[in-house]
Amino acid sequence: MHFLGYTLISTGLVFFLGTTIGLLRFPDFYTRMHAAGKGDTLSTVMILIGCICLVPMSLLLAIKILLIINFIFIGSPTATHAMMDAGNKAGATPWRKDSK
Amino acid sequence: MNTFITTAGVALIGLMLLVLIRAIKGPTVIDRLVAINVIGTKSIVLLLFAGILFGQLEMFVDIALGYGLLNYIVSIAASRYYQHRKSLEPEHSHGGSPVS
Amino acid sequence: MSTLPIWQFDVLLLILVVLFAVVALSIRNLMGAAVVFGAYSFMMCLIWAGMGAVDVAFTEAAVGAGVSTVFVVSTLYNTGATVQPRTGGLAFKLFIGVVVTIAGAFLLSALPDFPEWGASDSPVNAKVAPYYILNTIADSHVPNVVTSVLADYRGFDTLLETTVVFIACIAIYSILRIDKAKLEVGEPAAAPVPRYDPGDSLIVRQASRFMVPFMQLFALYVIAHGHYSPGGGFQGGVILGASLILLAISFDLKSLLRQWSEKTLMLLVAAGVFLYAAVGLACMFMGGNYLDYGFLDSILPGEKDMARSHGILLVEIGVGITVMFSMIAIHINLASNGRFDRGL
Amino acid sequence: MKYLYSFVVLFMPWLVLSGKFDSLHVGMGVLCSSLVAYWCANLLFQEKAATLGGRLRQLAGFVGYMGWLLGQVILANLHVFRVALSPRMNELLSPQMVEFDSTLEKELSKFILANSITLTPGTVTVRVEGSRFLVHALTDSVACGLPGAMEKRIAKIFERTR
Repeated sequence: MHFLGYTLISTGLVFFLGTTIGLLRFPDFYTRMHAAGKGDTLSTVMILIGCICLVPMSLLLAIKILLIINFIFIGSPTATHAMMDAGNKAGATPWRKDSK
Repeated sequence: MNTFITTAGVALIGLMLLVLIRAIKGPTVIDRLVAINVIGTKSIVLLLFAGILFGQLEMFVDIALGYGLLNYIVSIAASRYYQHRKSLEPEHSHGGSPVS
Repeated sequence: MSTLPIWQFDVLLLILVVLFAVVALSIRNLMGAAVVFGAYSFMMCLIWAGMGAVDVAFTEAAVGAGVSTVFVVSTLYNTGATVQPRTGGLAFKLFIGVVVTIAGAFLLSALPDFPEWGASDSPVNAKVAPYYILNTIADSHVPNVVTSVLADYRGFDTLLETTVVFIACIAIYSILRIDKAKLEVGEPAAAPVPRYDPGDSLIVRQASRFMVPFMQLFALYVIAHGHYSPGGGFQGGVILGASLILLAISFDLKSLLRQWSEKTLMLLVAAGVFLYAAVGLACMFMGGNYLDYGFLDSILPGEKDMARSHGILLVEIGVGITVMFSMIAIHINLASNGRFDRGL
Repeated sequence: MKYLYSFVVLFMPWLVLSGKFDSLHVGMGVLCSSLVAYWCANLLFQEKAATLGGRLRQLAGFVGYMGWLLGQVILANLHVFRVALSPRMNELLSPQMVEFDSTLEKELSKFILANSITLTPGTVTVRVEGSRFLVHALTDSVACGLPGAMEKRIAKIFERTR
């Protein structure tokens, strides 16, 4: 159980590293959104599940953390979509392969 | 375990610093918004870490739950701003010529 | 400092906070500044949490993530996010710099007079705090000392703080609210707001559908369990307000106003403060001092200590009602530019 | 009926949140849950025709779907990771907008499809207008695969009312 917790938190951190690099390296707003939307959700969820595995806690507390995960699963893609839509409507310029 | 959590937390804050680069660089407001959204989600994780280190998880879980519920309101409000007013001009961040 | 379990966090977060503040000040687009300032408030919340001040952290979380940035955004929605270039020359900038430096130096010169952070022999920690910590369980059965200090021992402060929220709401209302009839005669009609398109926010609407009920449930939980866990009337009220603001953002302002008419809103804002003050008056009628809930033991269940606990709950509910409806009224005023028809 | 359903749905999380089972706190729970149920019943339960059995079957199907989705999310992250770390990133990327019509009718199933698209590899939903989905795809290969098997899965679980 402990081992699982350590693994999950470390994996979550690695995924968050991937998100960060994606956020910094990707060329335009739309592609950055891909990195942020996916990596953010998964890394947070993984670290939270890792906390459940790692720390001895009561069942109710574990369910509360599962509730947080649930809300992140609903909220994060929605926020991603809202920002994507806003950027698109406001006219963020997409990156094209031949533009460089 | 506490050492591991502390290390993980420090790594998380370090990665948040990297994300901050995106918030500083922009170039548009929506890019900053993406970065801030990621940082907000990671605050939930850091709150839980602080709770584990203090040994009082049940108190910090409530704050994290509140964050999980409220975190995406800002993104949605800001996106709604750009969905209604279609103006997204890249602005210069560091005291350069202000956008008229 | 190094005895704290998480001083590493604190140091790094302090760096982040300063960075966020500098970035927020240097961005020339107000929307960008508002957004980065939201992140500043996230970091402040983490710093409070790192100091172990969970109630303050909770307030910062609820206000920072829930309403403050939304207020700024809805204000900018009606004013525009671009800044005019400053016209003042070098002399003006120098003048500002000198004034700020002198003021900062004065503030810093007062720093050595403070007791060291967490010092056990400082006046606060020597007399007042131990009394609260030792007596709160016996007095009022409230394990969370912060709640009993705020709502019981220092109930006057909290009453006046609630009144401040009430006054803020009234002030914003009286400045921004525009009468429809007057508008037709005097001012030119408002710039045409883009028509609300119901198709464009299906995802947001569906998500809010699931989130809002749980937000409200959580907020009521925060108010009801202020005795045991961090939180209380203020935080719960802000979250309740934020949930309705989310409804207004994701559906539209009209649907919120259909549910809560303008009149009801303002009556409820006043009702919360009234409830708080009335509990205090009731204590006086029962023979005690103002806000001395112990004397309510003949109308509330339980002995004197339990009556204090229930009295705290009552005033927390009052605070919650005022804060919740103030937040909504302020948001509607800011978002619709005082017209109460449509907005962000 | 929807008030009763919402009450039950809200009272269970209250018990989890509260963690105290004495009469005062459970009583406050009943009060608060009914208050929120009164406010929000129209939000939580929008379908009139659905039966209890149908709802429970939907829930069971949804749990299974979540398991499948979690796998997709991990794949999505590996995909982003590979693209972001690749030194030849610009060659891998060919961002494009894809539009397609969905056969789904209910708003709920459209919402789940849109969020699933956001969480699966290489695609993010930009807009849903009526039954038209506007999706931003990261590479050519994922752009061709839309809407994929997801739509059928969702249709199987959510489109039937009873």
